[in-house]
Amino acid sequence: MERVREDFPILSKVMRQGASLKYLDSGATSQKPIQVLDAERRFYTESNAAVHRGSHLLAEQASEAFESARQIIASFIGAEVDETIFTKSATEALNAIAYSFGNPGSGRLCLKPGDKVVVSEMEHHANLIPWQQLCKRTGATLAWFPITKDGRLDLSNLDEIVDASTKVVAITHQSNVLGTINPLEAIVERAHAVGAVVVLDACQSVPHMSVDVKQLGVDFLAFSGHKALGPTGIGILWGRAELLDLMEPYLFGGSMIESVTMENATWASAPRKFEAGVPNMAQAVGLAAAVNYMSDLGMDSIHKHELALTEHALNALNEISGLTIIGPNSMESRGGTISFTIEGIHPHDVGQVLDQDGIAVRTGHHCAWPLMRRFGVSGTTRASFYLYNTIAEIDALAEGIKNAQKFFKVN
Amino acid sequence: MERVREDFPILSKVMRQGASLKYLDSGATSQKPIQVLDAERRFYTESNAAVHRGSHLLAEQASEAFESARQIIASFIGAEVDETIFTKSATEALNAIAYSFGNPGSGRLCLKPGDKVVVSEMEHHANLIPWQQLCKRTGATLAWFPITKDGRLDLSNLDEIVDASTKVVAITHQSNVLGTINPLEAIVERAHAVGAVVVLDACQSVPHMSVDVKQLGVDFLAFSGHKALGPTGIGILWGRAELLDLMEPYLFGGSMIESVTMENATWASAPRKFEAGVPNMAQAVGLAAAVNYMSDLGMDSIHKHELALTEHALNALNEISGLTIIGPNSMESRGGTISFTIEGIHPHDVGQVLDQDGIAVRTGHHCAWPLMRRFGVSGTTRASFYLYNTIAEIDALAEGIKNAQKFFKVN
Amino acid sequence: MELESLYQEVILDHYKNPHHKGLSAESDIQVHHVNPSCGDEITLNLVLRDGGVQSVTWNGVGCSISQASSSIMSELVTGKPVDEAMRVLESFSELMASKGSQSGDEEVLEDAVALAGVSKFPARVKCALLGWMAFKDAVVQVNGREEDAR
Amino acid sequence: MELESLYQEVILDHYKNPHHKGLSAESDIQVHHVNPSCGDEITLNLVLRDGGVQSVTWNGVGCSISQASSSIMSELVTGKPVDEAMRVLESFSELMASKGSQSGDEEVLEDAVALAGVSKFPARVKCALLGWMAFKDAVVQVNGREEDAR
Ligand SMILES: Cc1ncc(COP(=O)(O)O)c(C=O)c1O
Ligand SMILES: Cc1ncc(COP(=O)(O)O)c(C=O)c1O
Repeated sequence: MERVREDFPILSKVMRQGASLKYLDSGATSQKPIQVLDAERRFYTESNAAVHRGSHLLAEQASEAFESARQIIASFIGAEVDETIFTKSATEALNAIAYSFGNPGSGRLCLKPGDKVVVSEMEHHANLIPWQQLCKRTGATLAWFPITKDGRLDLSNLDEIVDASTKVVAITHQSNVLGTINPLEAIVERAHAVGAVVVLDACQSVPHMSVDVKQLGVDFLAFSGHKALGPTGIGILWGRAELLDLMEPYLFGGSMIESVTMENATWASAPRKFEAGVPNMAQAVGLAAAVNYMSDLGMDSIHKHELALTEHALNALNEISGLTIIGPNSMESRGGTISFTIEGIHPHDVGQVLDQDGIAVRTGHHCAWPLMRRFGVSGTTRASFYLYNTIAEIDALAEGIKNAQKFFKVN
Repeated sequence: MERVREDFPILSKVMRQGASLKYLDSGATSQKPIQVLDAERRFYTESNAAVHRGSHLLAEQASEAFESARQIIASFIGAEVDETIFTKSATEALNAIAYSFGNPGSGRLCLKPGDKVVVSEMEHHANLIPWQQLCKRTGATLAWFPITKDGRLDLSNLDEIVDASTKVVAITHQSNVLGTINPLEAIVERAHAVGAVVVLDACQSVPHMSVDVKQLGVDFLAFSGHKALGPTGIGILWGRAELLDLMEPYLFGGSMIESVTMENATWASAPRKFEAGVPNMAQAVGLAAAVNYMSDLGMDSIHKHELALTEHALNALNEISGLTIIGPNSMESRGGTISFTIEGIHPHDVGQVLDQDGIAVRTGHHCAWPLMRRFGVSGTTRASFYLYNTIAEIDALAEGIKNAQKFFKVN
Repeated sequence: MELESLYQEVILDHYKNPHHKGLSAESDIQVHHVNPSCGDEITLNLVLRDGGVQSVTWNGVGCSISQASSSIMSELVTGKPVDEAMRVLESFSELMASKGSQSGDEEVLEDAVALAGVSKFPARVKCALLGWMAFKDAVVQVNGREEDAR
Repeated sequence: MELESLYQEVILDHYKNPHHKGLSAESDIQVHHVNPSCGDEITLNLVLRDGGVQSVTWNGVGCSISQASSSIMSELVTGKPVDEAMRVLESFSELMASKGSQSGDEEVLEDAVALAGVSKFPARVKCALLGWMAFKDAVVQVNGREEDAR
């Protein structure tokens, strides 16, 4: 992991007052290695043309580049290639599923009054509001797993919450606030026992650990490219072939059709059905390069590196008086995202002082407002780690927090 | 216009058998100048962070880059900055409007049984199927302007087609098949007289001529970045502020909210309301660079250049016996897109022979299947021009067509 | 020149004079297939008798490759036991997927080996397969019906 | 060091000892504003009397900048004619939009000039404006009601 930093030009950027950048905000978006930028540029300068539509050589090469990107990304998550759909983001992927589940054309997958959707209190807004809206459209009801005070899913009422009326369980793999890695096995087992599908928000897991859709046993999975070393403007929606088959598309236009008259249209099969229009070709190629970059390092090495950083960080932060970790305060089932509060200093002010030293953290509700209410805070400061982070950066974080306490005279 | 070719590295690519590339497929997607690729790379290597969410310096710089991109693009089409929304494509922009118009939360903009949506028989699938689906969801009916045999909108029944029940008129500015530029004035006037909104598909106009939303008097406009020298994975949705205000969003998630509980959410105002999730930041910055590139050349010079190419092409093609132009066969109200058929040779085969000489054209139905039926053809061959094309490339096209006729022994 | 290797004389002949084109009055089944990326279509009538392909007739619009390929296909499968016809189809599909690396088994594919060059042009492979996929679909549907009847 | 120019003593004082914090029992109007990007909130009670601001009281959670700014704002506008209070607000908005290029008119803005440094940090401008925008909204709503009543 030592040499990876050279692949990320931005990491040598000089920040305010000559400070070096310590980027601890990969949970929001990751930085990109030069290999990803080069892959995108190569697409534009060597094979840019609209895919799937032309018989000329450039169009052939563009299609080849785009479809091999799909293949690479599918293999990376253990999926079939035709089950792997390019969207613009994880947000779009989750909304796409919710729209399908509200369309009567999706047959038995379409929700109706009396049906239930289950989420959790730690969901990102992107895996909460689409379901609220789906319930509003269909008359289904929304229920959720509460969160324990150490930031775990409270599954004590699993069988009551996921009951026979449940059609969808939509849950995050790893919390973008707490770092908690959720125990999927019990949830998947119960959901399938009652005939519900499981939608996994894997935004915070796919970039950081080995994820295999078949092994997890889920039915749908979404993640964003930009959090996984890839370009902005791309996400992945994966779904089981037999479910994608049943589902109505939600974006309509070119390339997703089988035939069209003025009054009617029929659809191509997946993945095409869910990719209306000229797709985000360069971004797909860029994300494939990102995936190759991670595979070359090995997801297990990446995960190990991040766990080492996290353990070091927990130790360092726990030594600071007045600091409270929001989320699991141990290494058990957690990833490299740590949220905390500092007594007497608002997260915004903590972030500002850290920024002065080039330390980039996130502050606020992290698009998980209900979770903030659960913990009775208006926001937290969050540090999140990735493969390019170092122990020294974490020491700088701890030091920075102490400086903030000195500055605001709270310690 | 002579020197622009140097800015497009792909144009010097060597094709099959040593032929040089003659790229006559910009109607599908345009090539990108190096300035656009450099702007995207600069974003990634100097200011990549999630916008709008962080108080650290990188996040500030990313927000600044993203929001000034919005400003540049808004000015380019004469729009207000808060009316200018980033989508992934024109397809997404058009679908977004259609979803809003099917959501009861959008109040008087929501369609109901008895309401009418008017399109034309020359629409791209992206400006047809979303309206078919909206009608299906709401019980509204779809009507359309027919096309005359020289490829013009038949507006002889304008007042009957756009009647008092009409709520939406969705029309293309320039046909992606015929090259026809549609007369908007009469349509806009009639639509507004009956209280309907006008949605303009400007995919084929914004890249090629000066477009000012206020002057056109339309209510919504959509175009794609990738056809306008910009990156893939970005499009623009423009709408009048007072209409955007009424409209419900269609993608739900982070950054588009005002407040969120487990059961409910309220929305931020436009443009934020329509941009859920971490946006396509690098692509927005790239599209702004593309817009600057066009502005520097001047839209009028670009348009003049393309008209000269088109006139030359019409003359050259009309000399070929057995060739039929599908669409306007004169320079009146038309842009640089020419569709044609060759007696005795299927478009696929024409395209193949041309490809052999490095001439990239598009063949097939061009995502306008109903229009093909109108002209009784299964497809056409289409050549489409942009600022980097030359007279010599058009001569090569004419020569290539004659070669195809020789090869297939039809002349 | 690559063009001649793609458009061999055999192909142009079949294109100009397609065999079995024109739909039979009767059939066990009629199928309709389209190539959504270009709009080409084929309608195909199939008659099976005693486990063999008694007749394949078709109509449709398409490029030289799709027309010639449909013509060659119908020549090839007519009169063959269904099993054997399906093996020919397999062999042809494999050739089309070979990206120019195979030249095809002339014993099995006869005139269809002339289409080997198509496999170098990914965008044209679908054209060459249009008629074959329609035939396959027709066989599957007839067999399905018989299973249902049992 | 930039940090001190952002967090001037005046600000830290108002933060530790905010003025007019704690909602009045009665009010002409109560408004609630949030900063959606960070979740900070303010509830503000306004009492107008004879064309003047009789009382502004507020409660809420927020960072030092938003708390200090709300405290300073309520000090500044209380007792002023509404017109004049709105002019102070204009002047403050302008200062916040200045990206560090203005230092603010001390005659008009008094303690609020201490917030000039905030304008260099775009992400914090919203914090500084939270209370002011709530006040503005409250005034607009009361005036709107009076118009309606006419
Ligand atoms: C007229 C027209 N409308 C809509 C579209 C759809 O654009 P996109 O595929 O970029 O979403 C296109 C291009 O394919 C077009 O030419
Ligand atoms: C857990 C989780 N889900 C969903 C999202 C939404 O991802 P995006 O904004 O890339 O669509 C994020 C990131 O913001 C996330 O952390």
